[in-house]
Amino acid sequence: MSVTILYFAWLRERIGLPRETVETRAATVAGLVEELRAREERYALAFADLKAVRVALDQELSDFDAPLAGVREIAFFPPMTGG
Amino acid sequence: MSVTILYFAWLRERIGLPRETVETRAATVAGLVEELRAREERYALAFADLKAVRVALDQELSDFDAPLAGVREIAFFPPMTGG
Amino acid sequence: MTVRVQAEPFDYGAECNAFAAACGGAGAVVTFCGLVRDEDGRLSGMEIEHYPGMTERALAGIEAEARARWSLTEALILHRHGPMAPGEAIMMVATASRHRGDAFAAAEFLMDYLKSRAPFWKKEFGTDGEAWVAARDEDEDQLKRW
Amino acid sequence: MTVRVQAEPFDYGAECNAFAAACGGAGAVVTFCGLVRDEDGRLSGMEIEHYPGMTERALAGIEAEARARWSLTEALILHRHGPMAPGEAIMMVATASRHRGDAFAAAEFLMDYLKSRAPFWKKEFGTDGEAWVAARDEDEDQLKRW
Repeated sequence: MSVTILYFAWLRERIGLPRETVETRAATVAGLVEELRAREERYALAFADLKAVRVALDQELSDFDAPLAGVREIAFFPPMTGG
Repeated sequence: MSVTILYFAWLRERIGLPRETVETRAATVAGLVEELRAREERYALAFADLKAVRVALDQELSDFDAPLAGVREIAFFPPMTGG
Repeated sequence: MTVRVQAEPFDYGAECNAFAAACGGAGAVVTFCGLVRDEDGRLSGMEIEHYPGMTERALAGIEAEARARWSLTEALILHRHGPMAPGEAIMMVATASRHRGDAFAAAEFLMDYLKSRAPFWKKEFGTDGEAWVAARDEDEDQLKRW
Repeated sequence: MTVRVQAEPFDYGAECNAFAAACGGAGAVVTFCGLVRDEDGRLSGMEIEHYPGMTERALAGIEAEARARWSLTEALILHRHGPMAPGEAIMMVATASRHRGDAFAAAEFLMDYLKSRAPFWKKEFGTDGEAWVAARDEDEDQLKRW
């Protein structure tokens, strides 16, 4: 399955790119994170502490247990600090 | 004792004047109100329901039990409706 | 820290900008503005009577109490008296703080106390004649939460 | 009912006046404005990153939730992104209601949800370099009260 992944704020800076398209066999967000961590050191560092990472699936806040079936756009970012 | 009395809003309208100076022997606000009620019908009407009347002594909110000794300015008015 | 009581109209937006510019790098500004309603055309205007002297004392006391309770870098109470037309601003409060929670709480406190403890009285003019606005029990009740 | 996300600066006071003029005779208007602090000169500015698309969806959802919970005649959320200088307005919310309690509660609700549920991230630029602003646990805790 091909998905678009977006990174924001310090996740974007640590991984070094704002978005990428990846092929994944993962069933859940957590599974996708495992695949990413295994790719390169910068991913392992960015996802070292998942308590500091939030995820959105197709622009809706979600969580790491959520299934990826049918999802086209996955975004990872730190807790939000607007306002 | 000579005191200045001020009336506001519908109390001013019912009594027909915004302020007056009166001689009183009353020891408390309640005593002064009794004296006023006895003077004329318009006072009796204005002070018919004291639950609808507030009092300030020298520009500080007070109550009908308060003593008048040393007070120079007494104001009667309905509950406030600013804001 | 400012209290103003005036008959003249004021420009709500201009006051907001002046307040924000002078709020000492607070970060969070809250304002409240009360406007004259027209009740779907049933009101042609209103008039506010007040108690000169006591008004300023009461507002200054309320404002000092808010500053004692919350961490504010600035606070403003501005209230008009006299006749006003529908749509005009009757009054405003503004609070500034480093913390939005303080700015919100202080602004609500200022409004609750001002409503029930500052000597203003509203009279409305409408198609049915004129009438003094009655105080609402819930306004008095609001004070109990502080 | 308006949500605006923009890079351009906005005039807080002008927005307040436009909102008050369009609020449908509500009577009570509450606004909040967040300003860039300079922390006594230690900050030279900040930048806000956001997630185009999701931002608008999240803000529209938060605004609809506020309208469902309280009786509002108008509501506005305006949030900037990109670089900003100290003193500039970062964002504002405005609410209008016949009842000041509704206007205050809805404005605080909008702020609490926007802080923790809308995809904005602040980076500060200062004498010590640049740093992403950390989320505060208390911001997340604020959501529990609604």
